[in-house]
Amino acid sequence: MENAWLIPLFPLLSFLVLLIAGRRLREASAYAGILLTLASLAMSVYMLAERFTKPTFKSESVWLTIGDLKLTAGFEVNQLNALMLVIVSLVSFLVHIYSRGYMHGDERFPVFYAYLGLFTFAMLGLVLSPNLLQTYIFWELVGLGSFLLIGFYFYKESAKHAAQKAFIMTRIGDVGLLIGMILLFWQTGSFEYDEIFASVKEGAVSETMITLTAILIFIGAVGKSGQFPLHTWLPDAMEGPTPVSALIHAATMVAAGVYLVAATFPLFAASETALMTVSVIGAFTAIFAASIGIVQKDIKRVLAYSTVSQLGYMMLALGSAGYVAGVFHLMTHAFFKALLFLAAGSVIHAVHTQDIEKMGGLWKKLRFTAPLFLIGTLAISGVPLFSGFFSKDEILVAAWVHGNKALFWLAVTAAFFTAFYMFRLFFMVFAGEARTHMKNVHESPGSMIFPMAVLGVLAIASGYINTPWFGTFLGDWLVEGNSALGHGHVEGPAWIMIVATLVSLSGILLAYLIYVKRSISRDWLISRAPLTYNVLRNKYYIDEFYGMTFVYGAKAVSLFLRFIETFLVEGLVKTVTVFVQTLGKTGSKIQSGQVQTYGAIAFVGLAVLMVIFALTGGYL
Amino acid sequence: MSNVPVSAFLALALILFCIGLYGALSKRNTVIVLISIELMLNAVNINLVTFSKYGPAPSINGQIFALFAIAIAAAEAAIGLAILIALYNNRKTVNIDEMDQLKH
Amino acid sequence: MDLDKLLSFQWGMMTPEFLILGTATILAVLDLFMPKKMNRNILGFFGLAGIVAAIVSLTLLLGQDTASILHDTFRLDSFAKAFKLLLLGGAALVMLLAIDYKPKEGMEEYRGEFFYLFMTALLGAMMMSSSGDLITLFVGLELLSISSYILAGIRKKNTRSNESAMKYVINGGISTAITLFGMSYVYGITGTTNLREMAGLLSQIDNPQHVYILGLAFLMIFVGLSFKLASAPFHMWAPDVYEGAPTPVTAFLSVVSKTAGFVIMMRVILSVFAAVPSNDSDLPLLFSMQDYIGFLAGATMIIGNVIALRQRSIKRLFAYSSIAHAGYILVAFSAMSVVMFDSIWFYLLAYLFMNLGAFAIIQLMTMKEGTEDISHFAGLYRRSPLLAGAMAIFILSLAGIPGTAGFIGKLDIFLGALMVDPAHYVLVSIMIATTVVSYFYYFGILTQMFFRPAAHHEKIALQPGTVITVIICAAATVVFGIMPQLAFDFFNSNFNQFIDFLQ
Amino acid sequence: MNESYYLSLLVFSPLLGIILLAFMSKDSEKSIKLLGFMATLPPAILALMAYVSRLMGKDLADFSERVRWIQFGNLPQMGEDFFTVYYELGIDGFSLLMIVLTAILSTLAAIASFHIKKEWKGYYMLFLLLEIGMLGVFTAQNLILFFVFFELTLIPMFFLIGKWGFFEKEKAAYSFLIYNGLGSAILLIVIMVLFARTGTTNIEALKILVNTANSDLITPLSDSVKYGLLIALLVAFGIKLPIFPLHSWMLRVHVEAPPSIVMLHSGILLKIGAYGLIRFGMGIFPEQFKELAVVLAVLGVINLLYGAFLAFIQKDFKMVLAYSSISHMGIVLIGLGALNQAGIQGAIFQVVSHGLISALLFFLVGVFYERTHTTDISKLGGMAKGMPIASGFLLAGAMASLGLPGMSGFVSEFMAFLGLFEEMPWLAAVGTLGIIMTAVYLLRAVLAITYGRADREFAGITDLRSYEWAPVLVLVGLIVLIGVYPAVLSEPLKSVLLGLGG
Repeated sequence: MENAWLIPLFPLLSFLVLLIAGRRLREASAYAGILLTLASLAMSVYMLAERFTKPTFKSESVWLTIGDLKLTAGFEVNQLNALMLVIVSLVSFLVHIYSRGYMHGDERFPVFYAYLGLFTFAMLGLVLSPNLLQTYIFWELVGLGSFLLIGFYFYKESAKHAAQKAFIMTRIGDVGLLIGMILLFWQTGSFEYDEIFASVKEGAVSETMITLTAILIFIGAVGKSGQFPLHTWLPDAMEGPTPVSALIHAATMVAAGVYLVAATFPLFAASETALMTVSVIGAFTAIFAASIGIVQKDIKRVLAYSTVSQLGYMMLALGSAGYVAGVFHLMTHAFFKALLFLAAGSVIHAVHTQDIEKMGGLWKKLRFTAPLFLIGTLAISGVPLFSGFFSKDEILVAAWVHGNKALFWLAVTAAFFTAFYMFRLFFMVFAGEARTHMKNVHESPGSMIFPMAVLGVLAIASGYINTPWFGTFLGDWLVEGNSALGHGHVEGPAWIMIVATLVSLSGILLAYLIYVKRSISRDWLISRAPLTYNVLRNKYYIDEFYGMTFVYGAKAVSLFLRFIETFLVEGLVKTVTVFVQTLGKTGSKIQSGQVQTYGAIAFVGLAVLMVIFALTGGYL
Repeated sequence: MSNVPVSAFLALALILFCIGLYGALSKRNTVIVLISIELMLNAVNINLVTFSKYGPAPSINGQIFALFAIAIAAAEAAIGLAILIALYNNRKTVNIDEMDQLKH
Repeated sequence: MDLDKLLSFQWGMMTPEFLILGTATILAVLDLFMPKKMNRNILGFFGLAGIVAAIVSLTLLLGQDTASILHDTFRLDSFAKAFKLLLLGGAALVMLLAIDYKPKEGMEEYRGEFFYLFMTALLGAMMMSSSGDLITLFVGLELLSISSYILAGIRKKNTRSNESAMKYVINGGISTAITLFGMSYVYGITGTTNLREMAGLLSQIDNPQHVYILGLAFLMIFVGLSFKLASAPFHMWAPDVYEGAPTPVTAFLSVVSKTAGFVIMMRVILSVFAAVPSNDSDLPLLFSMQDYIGFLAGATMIIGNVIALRQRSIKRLFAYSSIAHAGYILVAFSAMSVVMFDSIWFYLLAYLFMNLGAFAIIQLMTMKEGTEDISHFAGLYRRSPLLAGAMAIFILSLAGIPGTAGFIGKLDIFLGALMVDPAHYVLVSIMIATTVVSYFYYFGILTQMFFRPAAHHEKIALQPGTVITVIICAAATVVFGIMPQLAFDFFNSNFNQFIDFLQ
Repeated sequence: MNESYYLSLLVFSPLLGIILLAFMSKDSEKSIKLLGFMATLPPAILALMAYVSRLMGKDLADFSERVRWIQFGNLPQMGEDFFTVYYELGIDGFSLLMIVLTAILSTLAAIASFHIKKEWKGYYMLFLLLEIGMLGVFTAQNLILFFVFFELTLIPMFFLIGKWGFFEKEKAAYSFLIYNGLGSAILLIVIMVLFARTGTTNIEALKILVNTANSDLITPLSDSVKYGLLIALLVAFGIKLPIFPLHSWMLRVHVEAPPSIVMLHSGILLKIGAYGLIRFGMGIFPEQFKELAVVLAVLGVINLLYGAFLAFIQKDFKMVLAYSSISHMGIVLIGLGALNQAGIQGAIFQVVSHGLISALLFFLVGVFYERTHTTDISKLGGMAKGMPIASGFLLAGAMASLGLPGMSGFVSEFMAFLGLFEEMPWLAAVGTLGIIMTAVYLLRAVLAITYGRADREFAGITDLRSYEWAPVLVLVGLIVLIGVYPAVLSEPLKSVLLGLGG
């Protein structure tokens, strides 16, 4: 495990090589990227395997000396990291392969692979970080990767705005994280996770401070994971190439927020308020995003809102002390959502549009993509036997057991919505007949199908490592040796599973009725509740609200400051200048050329001095 | 003579000085201005001579000083008039307020 | 006083004065007998030679002990030596300029007079620095003044020259009268005109009324003498006279005459009033007058620098600038610190070079262009890089930028003003603030020279005398700016802080 | 000890170039440029050698040199050193860093100056003079010498702005001159008061004299005088830095001066303000500085936010960068205001880091301007199409500037905030708003230039030329190096930080 630090370096190498030699390699760049990511994947798998038998490994050295303070950098391999390493490198590897087909023919092909390398490096680095500072560093670099890839089609105005928005919105969260970690540092004297947890455990940090810092760190997570109210960037981020959406905005980076909360879980666990905040925000986001997802017409946006919603689920899990549930869902979600995105990419690749209104009847034309998409949809909808079913069940149980029944029912409702809109999507894309004329619809090349197939398998299989039926292997392993993380598996009432199944099936049924059988009008919502529809369609007008408040607010402040600048700062200078010049003008006017005036002034000067002297008697 | 107090001489000198100054600063004709300056210098001479005779510490130096002052005042007046003539040749005026080519 | 007595005086002490006097006389006679058509330049060089000879003789006298002759009316103390060196140096450079001065009209026939009047003016200034008696002081002062009046008006056909001379005479007359009026009271109270005796008598004065009168007399003398310094309130003649007078005369007035003004100021005021006990404190009267001097210094700096901002004529601009510099030196004077003498002497030294250098270039340019407007400096950098570079040095020095003598001079003045207790914070602040204001007009000239395109690209024919002056001045400005210790060491080893000032 | 002239050699080595240039024909453009560039190499090499020898463990005190220079007054009774100003040069870790920065940036700016279109001879002579001034400022060991070099930078800058600048160059030059003249005037008052009261201007000696009770002064320095002096220093260096509301001159300079000069101006000259505050303000008046730290921190936050918000609405990219400089100098102040080790080190890091970053950005401004003849954001756009590499570096510069980890900006920003959060958490929290705003305005501007629709006008423009690669690569390399391995800066600073008490 002492070589774990090499894992992120492979993608970094890929980044550098492609940056320098990319122009010459052209599409061969893909091989460099794929091979190097494969190396990372191989090592990650090896680390994971090793971690089963060996204890946590941590290695650090001094990075920055500030007087007496020594800040360190290093890496740590524990259960959570090891798992994340595999997830990240696997998805990244698959996306690398996929992109070879998807990005074929793009003139900036090498750049794309370079950026992928950069992102993968940052994400792997983030996962390996043993302390908050390092986490923060990679946290931001991940954001950079995301920014670059969202803005990959830089010549599109929308891509530009999306990239900018993504960077800024996440940065707002990052500042929360920054403040939180600095406050923690001054409380505990360290950025190291284990030392912080130890201090918290000893009670060296006050209750309020724990709550405050935990919430601040959570703000960071909110930004990255697209939780309400910082979620608006994530749907816009779909401007990036689809493989990017799969890698960054579904499987890895957006999950980083969840990962962060998981990594600092002992801190959250020490404050009921903090947990409460996490769970409330999570649950709210889950239902909130799901409701928007119902009416979106862009295939990727639907998936994006579903991502937001699912991330809310994970937060809810963590907030309900369901550490294992959160991480478990993170993993399954990574697989099935990546699958969905890749499949969606494949669809877009085939039909060159993202508008689902224009699609339809693709089941027959895309013989590989369609079933794989269906697997993903089933998994996310929580249909039994698919991975999403198990992880979602785990979350519902955690929420129920933790005690907040309102949140539980919210989560159940969100599950219904999820099933509904996912199948709405599926049916609209694949079922029925094509709604517009589409030519040259063809199945994607093997390089794109293969990664989807792998993910399809995982979307089904990955659920079975932690089930109430066959054993909670993952859960037990994750919390091993760390009591602060709670129990590996939470026992809940069995009816929850039944309810969850029923809810998801009814969601599917409803979608079927509307979009396949057409027994319920598609325009039901539009005609019956146009207001609600418009609100949903416009994403609750949140973007507009931000536009009106923050953007205009900042502009207003700027204009106000410009006012100060012009009138106060410059005005002051102007006043002084004018004063001096007026003085000069007056002086030169007195200099009238009349010699008698000169003499008079000299005399007046003398007289004044003498009068002063005479009056003061020389006692000036 | 000796009944006249010192202060009277000094006051006379002061008054003369002021008249001279007033003249120098107010008359339009440059010749009168030059004469007024002479008045001021003569006021000084009165002072010097008074002090040399009745001052707190009488001495001959004052009178010598006065002699020098007279001589120099004469030289100054001569120069002044010479310049005035040159000016008059060029400008055809002796009015001091018209000499304002150079200003500001 | 018989012949023996007369011969017993150490006349050698007066060699420099005799040399100047002799040169002046010979020049006058030669001028009289020289054919009208003959080039008078030779007279200028002869005068220059006389000045150089005087400098040499003065240097030989440097080691001589302090002594006085003619009943203590003529003193050769270190103060006299130090300032005479400045006067002579300045006059020599002015002479070089004067030789090259060939205005378009109204000068040619008087060039001989031009040269020897410089000599007599210089003689007056030298007498002032050596005099130990009010009478000689006064005579020296007037010799300088009257010569300068004529010099200012020497371009008889030029109305501006006439006018400037007239103004100069009238203001000069008034100032003389005021000074003398003040002096007459000082004489009245002490009964003597000898400065040293006065100091002795005044130190025992115990009548508060007399002290009071002396205070008034002080103000009169100070204001009267401020005419020579061109400092407030008697500064207003300077711009007009500087503008109208021939350029070498302007240079002479702004440097030599001003130096002489400071000489007489220190002579009279320090020797007489430093001795008078004050009515209200243990300190001499002079110290209670510090605030008045400081006030006038401040006013001078402000007036000079602020009005200079509006000038378009380069000579007027330098007139105001020279008013401002008088203000700076008055700051040193009003502080009366232990470094007062060094700082005034060094500043005058620096001022001599930087100002004369600048005037040399101004003379060249104004003669060439026939106008004094600043805009004719435009593009000088292209037309003559040497002149532009030298002018830049002078201007930077006048503005007090490090690396030049002007900076060190200012530094020394600040030091003096701040080392006394209570420190003159206000005065120093005014000085610094006005210095910054002065950047506006000084750098305005640089802007013209370097940034603006020239109206035409005619090369400027350089005249040897001017070039020599410029080179000497530029070199000195830089050398004393970088290695001021040369001057300070010379000053300290030869003049030893003027401790013999009153002995 | 042949090293005793090392620093003099280092500081005055550009003089060689000036002299050689003086003998060149003013029309041989190529060779003048080449010579101008070559002349910046000796100081760069010497500076790097000094840096390397420091890393090898050499004592920096060995570099000191001291020669008698001026003695004011002649007061033998008061001792030899009294009122004597020495020509004394020396360096410590901080000044070493600044010298290396100066030397490197000068070399790069000399390359950037290849874009200059006229009168290369005068340009390079002034440029080298400016370099002497800047190097001197950081080596001077007494206040007067410091001041001399400080002013020495003023004059070449005036000319460089006024002659080779853009449209309103003369106004900018004047603005620069008057503000800085005022700043240095105030500085001079402080220097002279200290000199007059203590009889020395040596910084080390002053540290002791001013802060020891009953020390042997000519006239005692009361506490109020000390406060007055410190505040005056703050104003003097505040103009240079610049601190709100003393900044308006600097905007003009940033906009009007040629980009190669702004590289130096923004990279080095502004930093003299920070250097002065740390060296003199903190060094000579530690007690009073502590009291004023809050004020500094507040000013820092104001600067940070004020600059950021105003940068947000600028139309000219140079204005954006100008306000961004104001904003970033706020971080220096924040670090100083924190007055703990983290804060001070952060401030110093920021000084170096911003020097590199702004040099990079302004170099790129020059590159873009040279091709497009505009820096108006609305007129540019989609430059990543025609100039992908330059655009990429511009983006990298912006990222560095907004404090992206892995680049130098982050390390300094982080430390400054780390420091301030210990002392004044609320203020620091307000300040973090600046971090967000920085991202907002930089992305707005940079993306508007590089991303978006490509303007047809700019089709067919060339990307970075061969000689333009060097500055960009060196700067980015250094920025990343500091960001990844900050020990390159913190190592030489170790002793400095202990000396400042922190």
